[in-house]
Order: sequence, then structure tokens, then C-alpha cells
Amino acid sequence: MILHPGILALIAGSFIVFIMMLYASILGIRIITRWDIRSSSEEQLTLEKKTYLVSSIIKYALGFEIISGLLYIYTVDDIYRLFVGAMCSTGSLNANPVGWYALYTKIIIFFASSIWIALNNIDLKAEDYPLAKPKYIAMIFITLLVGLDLYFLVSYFSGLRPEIITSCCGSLFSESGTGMAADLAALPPKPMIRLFYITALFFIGTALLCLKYKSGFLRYAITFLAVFSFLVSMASIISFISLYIYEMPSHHCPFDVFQKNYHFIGYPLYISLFCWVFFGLLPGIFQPLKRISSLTEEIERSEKKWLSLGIVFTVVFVCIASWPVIFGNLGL
Amino acid sequence: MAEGKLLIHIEDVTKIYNPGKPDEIRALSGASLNIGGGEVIVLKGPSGSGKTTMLSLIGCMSRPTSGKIVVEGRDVAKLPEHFLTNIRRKTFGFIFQQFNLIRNVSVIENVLLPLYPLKTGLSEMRERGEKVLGDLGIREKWHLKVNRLSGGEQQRVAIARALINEPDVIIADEPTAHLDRQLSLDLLKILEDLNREGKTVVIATHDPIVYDHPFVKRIVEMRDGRIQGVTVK
Amino acid sequence: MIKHRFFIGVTLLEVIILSIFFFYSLASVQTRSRDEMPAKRQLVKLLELTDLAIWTEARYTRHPSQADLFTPFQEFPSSLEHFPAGSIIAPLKSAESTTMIFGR
Amino acid sequence: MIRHLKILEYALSSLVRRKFKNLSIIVVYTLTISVLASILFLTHSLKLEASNILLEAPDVIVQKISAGRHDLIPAEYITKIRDIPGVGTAKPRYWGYYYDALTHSNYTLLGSDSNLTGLSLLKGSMPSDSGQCAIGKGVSDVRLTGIGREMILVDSKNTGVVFTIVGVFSSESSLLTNDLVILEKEDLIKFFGLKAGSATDIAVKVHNENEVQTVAGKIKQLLPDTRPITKSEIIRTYDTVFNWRSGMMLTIFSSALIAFCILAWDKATGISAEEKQEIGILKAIGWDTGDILVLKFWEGIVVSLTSFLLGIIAAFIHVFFLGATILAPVIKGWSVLFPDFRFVPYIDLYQIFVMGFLTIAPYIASTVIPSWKASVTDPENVMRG
Repeated sequence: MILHPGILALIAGSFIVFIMMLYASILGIRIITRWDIRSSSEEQLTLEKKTYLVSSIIKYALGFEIISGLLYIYTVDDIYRLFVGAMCSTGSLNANPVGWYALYTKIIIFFASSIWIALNNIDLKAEDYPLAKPKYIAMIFITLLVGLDLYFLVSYFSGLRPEIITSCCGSLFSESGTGMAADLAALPPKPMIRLFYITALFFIGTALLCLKYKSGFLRYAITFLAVFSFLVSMASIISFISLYIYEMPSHHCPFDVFQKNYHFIGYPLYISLFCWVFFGLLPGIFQPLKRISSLTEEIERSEKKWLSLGIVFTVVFVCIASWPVIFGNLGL
Repeated sequence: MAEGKLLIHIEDVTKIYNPGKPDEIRALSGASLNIGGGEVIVLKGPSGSGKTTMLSLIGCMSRPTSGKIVVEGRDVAKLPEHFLTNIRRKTFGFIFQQFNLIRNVSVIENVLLPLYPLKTGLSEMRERGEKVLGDLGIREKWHLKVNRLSGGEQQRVAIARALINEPDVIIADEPTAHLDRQLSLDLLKILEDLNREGKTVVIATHDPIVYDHPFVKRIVEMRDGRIQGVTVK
Repeated sequence: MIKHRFFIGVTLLEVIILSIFFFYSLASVQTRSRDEMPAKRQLVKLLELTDLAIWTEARYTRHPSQADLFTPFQEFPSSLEHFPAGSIIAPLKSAESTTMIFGR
Repeated sequence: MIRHLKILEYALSSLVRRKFKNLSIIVVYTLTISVLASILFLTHSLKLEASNILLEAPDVIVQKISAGRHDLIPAEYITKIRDIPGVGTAKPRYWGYYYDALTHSNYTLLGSDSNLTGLSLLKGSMPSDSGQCAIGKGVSDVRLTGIGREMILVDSKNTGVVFTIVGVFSSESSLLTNDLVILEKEDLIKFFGLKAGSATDIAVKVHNENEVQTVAGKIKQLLPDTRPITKSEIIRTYDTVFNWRSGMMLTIFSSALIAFCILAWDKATGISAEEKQEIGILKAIGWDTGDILVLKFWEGIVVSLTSFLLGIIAAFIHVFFLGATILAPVIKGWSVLFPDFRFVPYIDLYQIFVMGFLTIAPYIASTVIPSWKASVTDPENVMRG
């Protein structure tokens, strides 16, 4: 265990959020079992009041997860010097592969809780709260994810074996790790570039079709495409976008882009990517809910907003990603 | 709201507080009432007769234990709080027995409070506030803290606050309880003017000054949570 | 309707003070690393120094990087630390170095 | 947006109405944050200073280990190390400790070559002849002595040896030289009575930076009773030491933070009848539960953001303008010679980010439930007085 302020902050924060989510889940279970919107009993009134608490806890948890995701990357970036052979945060993550799981969990929690909030907002627009029960069941899953995240964080940081202070043999026998990041970095840039732009075009095309036609198939397709775009974009960042940003033909780190040296380009880059994927995911997820009559209208109205935002963020992301490719000094 | 059109429909409404507990109170049982647009109606009865409960149900502040309440054509008896608040904001203005102003806050801020959670712009808010205060003749006191005002002025601030979101219905709960005779008459004058502008006024009171006043059209007598009788003047 | 302006103003002021501090520190780090750093590095280089002279109570607090692995346990391995500085400086993690590794 | 501004406005006026309660929270909160921030600033500054200065440290230091303890290293090891390919120079270092009974302090005695010149942080000169010495600022202060005066040290045969002070290191360098007493190499060997043909350790210079690890490995293979310490390990040591140190202190002071959060919780749950009445009024005149939650959120943000910024500013002034006067005793421990720090203000946004995270998150978390409790007050209650 490394006693590092960032690590302490992360673990303490995740712990607090987990406890809060656990409390929210207990309330959630009560709501699932006792909920009856048609009743005017005291109990129902109390439950309705509790829903405010639950949704405000989840909002705070989402806010926390966004910030802690950043903090996690910064921290991992700050401690790489403790590991022999690590050149950037990728090295720190490879030092104990659980770190990657923690990162993935954080990303999943981000999407899950923002989708939950979207779900909640739609649900609150209907007078009979049709999604009350499924919503709280979904929340229990988010709680599990948060617990998993805490577990991964703790086991990542406690499992790190930095070459602590001149231990005589440590530095001589240790070896630098390899992981799946290395495999991704090995993807050939040229085909990746082609795949990336084709995917983005495909996404925009499907989104435009969705805006025009009401077909359910298109909505599921766009959700699938959003997932696919996310994977392709992450792979592209590692495989070629980072190269152009760093202007070095072998520097594949997906995290260094957050640093000052690269004008903090990572923030707009990742924010637009995450927004793109988030808005892309929504139509397909809400498609089955259109069957609930009190929601249909609201979903159809929001859907237009989501699709347009999805297109906007796709364009923004592609522009940011293409900028260094077109105007940068590196030629592959 | 057109004169005479049915505005609020209450049918067989019961409200029980703390059901199933030793301190269970049956505040209303099987009350039915219709209120038309532009009407002035007084709920009259001793304390504990269910007037206040009736007002809070009419004003969408709480939900009945059973029964049906329709406000402007919308069934509100089963609506979640969030929607009730929305209706309350648009339709009702409240005047309370103790004025219920927020102490140590200026007159204008007290008056504008109902608009804070809405999307109204700042300049529009100021305009509306000045207009309402001007109508009630307390415009020059806008910057004072409310606890430095006299009782009558406080009552006016409370009325101004009730009017700021341009409600169709004014609900007043024992509005004259803390006022002397002259101030009570002033208040009734204001309510009368508002009624002339087309607002519906619902008052709960046991003060004869109020229910003997000529502008009151209908008196609903309540006792023990039931409606005893209706007098139309 | 001015309190929020006041608050935002005060917060901005605090942020400005902080940014002034921030830029001040950037600048002073720069000037000091220009003016003092070469001299200090020269000192380190010529005198072949390895450690900072912060705590002079014991060998392992004066030369943390040079101390041998058992210094904090001079008396016996579970002896309690008695130097205040030592209570905060991590005792050398000897887990790895006491593990015997066989290699060709 | 406009809605949030207006609710913020009301949040401020409701905070102002309870000045004393909220001011006391802000004061305690600010203090807690400034203590935590001081610790972080201070350790971070030392950490970066160390890793910047020590970049010029020898590439590899080779110690001889005997029975797990550091031992004098035989001179013939030097030639063996020199023969390893890639090794530039290998020089013996002579140094040791000296306990000065007069002042109850420990000095570090260091032997130097007689022809060192051009040290810009030294007033006077390096010892160039037998019987001369150069001392650190801390030593000269504690002995109340200076250039041209004499210093008596007791050698290994318990005889007092007189050295003339020819140089004193300036205070800018005291982080490195505070407790140093530099003697001529021969003087030092004689003074400590080191065995002929042995040194304290060996400093090795490697031609190619990337080869350091390999060279260290070869030394270990060739001379199994030695322990090579590479430069990167030295730097890493300081990284870890200060991370550990700030982590330790954070852990200790987080109890203060927890205590504070309990206070905040208590203040937020112990909602007064007046406050409850106010919230009831707000709800009666058209505020939703959600609006009250936003109100409480802004109250929390105002309190925590203000305290946070004030705390950080206070910590900055404390550490970098006042030299961490309050914290110094905590770091100092029992060291008699303690350098007079002028901390270099290395701060980065990451630290501030961590601070914010460490202090604001628990505060917000501890107010979520109390503010919800306040927000679900029934509007009907206000009608019943």
C-alpha cells in the first residue's frame, strides 16, 4: 500500500459513495417491494419522499465518479515513477493489472449512472411513475458496480509493489510489465484511421436516418453503433491519435493527453467522446419503453435532442482527433 | 377563468392523519364541494372543524386519503408531489394566518420568493414585484426587512407574495386572526378588488367581519370534518 | 438580488488570488531553478551527496537512501521506533530484499 | 441557469441570516483545510526539490554489506568495478557521522579532494590543506563560529583535533549542507581512524544513462557482498518518503476532517424550528422538494468552496511566505540541526484537485441526508402553525 494523498482521496471517496449507495439501495429495495402509486397511504407518501433522497444520492455519486475518474488517471500518472520501467500511467496500470479493471469499472459506472439519471428524468415526467420499480432494480446494479469499483481500487493500490527505497535486489530483478495496452498499441495505424472515419460516418448516417424514420431497428442499431464507436475510438486514440498529438511515432499512452505539455487536449477529446457515446446509447435503450403510453411522447421528444447532440459530439470529437493528424508535424 | 365555470370539484373526500396509530385524526370525512370560477366562498366553523385541511386539499398541498379532487379539469387526488407543486404554483396564491413571511429578509425578496424556482428572468421579476407592491400601496417599503413592518403592512406583503405568480385562486386561512377591525376591513377590500378582477377567493374563518361582508357569496359551514350546510347570499 | 453577485465576486477574487499565487510560484520556481538550482546541483555533483540534510537524529533519517535495511531494527526486529522523524518516515520495506531469489 | 442563480441568491441570504452558525463552520472548515493543504504543499515542495537536486547524485553508490550492516568497503573493489564495461569512473567516498557532545547534535563529516574550487554556495573556500575544514550553516550557527575561527572535534583516539574553518556554506544550500563538516580526505581518514585501503563506499559514474541498471546488476554479480544503490532509487526514496510522510500526516489529520464532518452533520441535522418553518413556507408558496435540495446544495457549495479557497490561500501563505512555522516542529522531530527552509513553491493543480476532493466530498456527503430530511417538510404544516 502506498500512502499517497491521491490514493487516500480516491479510496476514502469511493468508500463514502459506496456507503451512500448502499443506503440508497436499502431504500430502493423498500420502494421496490412496497411501491403502489395508486395508493394514498402514509407509507406510499413516505416512499415518494424517499425517492428524492435516492435520486439525489445517485446524482452526487455520478458527479463523484466523473471527478474520481479524472483523479484516478492523475494519480496513476503521478505514481509511475515508483515503478521500474514505467514511462507513464500505462506503466503504473500494468504494474498491477487490476488497475485496468478499476478503470473499466469507472467507465461503466459513468455510463450506467448517467443513463439512470436520464431514465429518472423521463420517469418523473409521467404522472404515474411507470418506471419506479425497474429504476430501483437498476440502481442496485449500479451499487454493485460501485462496490466492485471500490474493491478494484483497494486491491489495485494495495497490490502495487513499488520498488520501495533501495531494496537491494528489487531493482535488479524486476521486469517491466506488458499488458493488453501493448496489444492495442500494436494495431497498425493506417487501417485504424480508415476504420475510425468510416465508423464515425456510419454513426452520423444512422443518426440522421433515426431522425427521419421511426423504425425501432434503427434505434437499436444506433445504440450498437455507439458501443462500437466507443471501442474503435479508444483503440484509435491509442493506436494513432496519440501518436499525432505527441508527435512521436511510438508513444501510445492514452492518458498523457491530459497533461499541460499537450495543451490539455485530452479534456475536450474525452469529454466529446463520452458525450457522443452517451447520447448514442440512449435511443436504443429507451426504444422498448415507448410501449408505456405515458412515456411515449416524452421519449420521442427527448430522442430528437439526444440524436442531434450525438451528431454534434461526433463531429466535435472527429474534428479534435483530426486536427493533429492534419496539421501536426508527424507523418507516418 | 370564466365566471361560473366549475373550477374545483371535490367529491367524497376523506383525510386521515396518522392512520392506524394511536394519534389518528379524522380531519375530513366524506366532504363534497364545488367551487366555480370567480366565486367568493367562505369556510366557516370552529377550530378543528376541518377548514384548514379542506384548504390544504383544495390548494394541492396534500393528497386526500380517499376521494376525488379535480382542479381545472385535472384529477389531482393521486398526483405525486412534484406535479401538485406545479399546479399549486400556477393556480393558487396563499395567505396564511401568521403571515408566514421569512424574517430578516427584505419585503421585495419575500414577495418574489415564489418565482425563485421558476425560469422567470430577473428584470421581469423586478417589474412584477414593483407592480404588485405598488397595487397594494407598499412600494416604497420594498427594501425594509419584513420584521420592521407593522402587522397590516406584513399582511399586505403576504398578499403581494400570494399574487406574484398571478394565480386564479386566492386561498386565505384565517386572514384576519391577527388584525384589528380596521385592518380586517382593509384586507377584505383588497380581496374584494381582486375578486372583481376575476380571481376566485376561498377563505377559511370564524370571524364574523369576514362572513358578514357583502362580497361573500357563499358560506360553507363545517363541523367535525363534515360539511353541515351551505348558505348562498 | 445582489448577494449572488457579491458571492461570485468574492469567489472570483479568491480564485484570482490563488492564480496569482500559482503564477507567482511558477515564476519563482523558474527563477530559483535558474539562480539556485545549478549551484545546488554543482554541490551535489562535486561533493557526491546523496541525501538531504533534514533530519539528523539517526543514520537512516539523515541518509534514508543509504541506510542499510536493518537500521530501524537495530535492537531487535520488532523494536518500536523512538525517533519522531522515524515514525513518519517509512521503515525500509524489506519484504522483497529478504526474499531470496535464485537465478542462473 | 437563471433558476440556479436565484436559488443561490436565496441560499446566500439564508446563510447570512444564520451568520454565527455558518461563520463558525467556515472557520473550522478553513482551518482543517489549511492544515491539510500545508502538509501537502510542504511535502510536495520537498519532494520535487529533492528529485531536482539529486539528479546530479552519483549514478551508482556501492556499499559493502556485512551481516546485514553497512561496512567499510575495501579499495580493491574499485579496480574490479572499473573493469566492468560501461563504467566511467569509480571513486571512493569517505564520510561518517560525528556526535558533538557539546551541542548534542550530529554532524556528517565528509572527506573531499583538496582541489575543489568554484562552489558558488560556499563563502570562503574548501579545505585545501591539512587542519582546515568547511562547515554547513547549521553547524556554524549551533557552534556560534565562522570563517577564520577554530573548531575542535574529538577523534577516534579521544584526542581533540583543531581545525581552522576556511569556508561556510550559505543558507541557500542548507537543505543539502546544513550538518556537513568537510575535511581534507587524509584528515578524515586519520580522524576516523579508517583502516588503510578502505573507504566508506564507492561512487560510480556510468557512461550511458540507460546502462545504469545493467551495471548495477553486474556489480552485484561480481561482488555479492555489496549493495549497489542507483540514482533512480535515491530519487525514488525521496518520492516515497514524502508521499508516505504526507500520507501519514493526512491520515492523522483526517481525524480532524472526520470530526469536522460530524460537526457539519450535527449542524445540518439539528435543524432549528425556525429553519423548518422557513422551508415549510417555501414549499407552501410553490417550491418543490427538488428546489429545496438545490437550495441545500448551493448552501453546501458556498460554505465548502469558500472555506476551501480560503484554506488553500492560508496554507500557501503559511508554507511559502511564512516558512511553515506552525508545521515545522512536526517535521523537525528531534533533529538539533534543522535547516532553515525556504520552500520552493512547487504547486501543481493536481494537489489542489486532491485537496478539493479530500475535503469537499466528505462535507457534501455528510449533508446529503440532513438536507433531504429538511426538504421533505410538509408544506401543510405551516398552515397549522
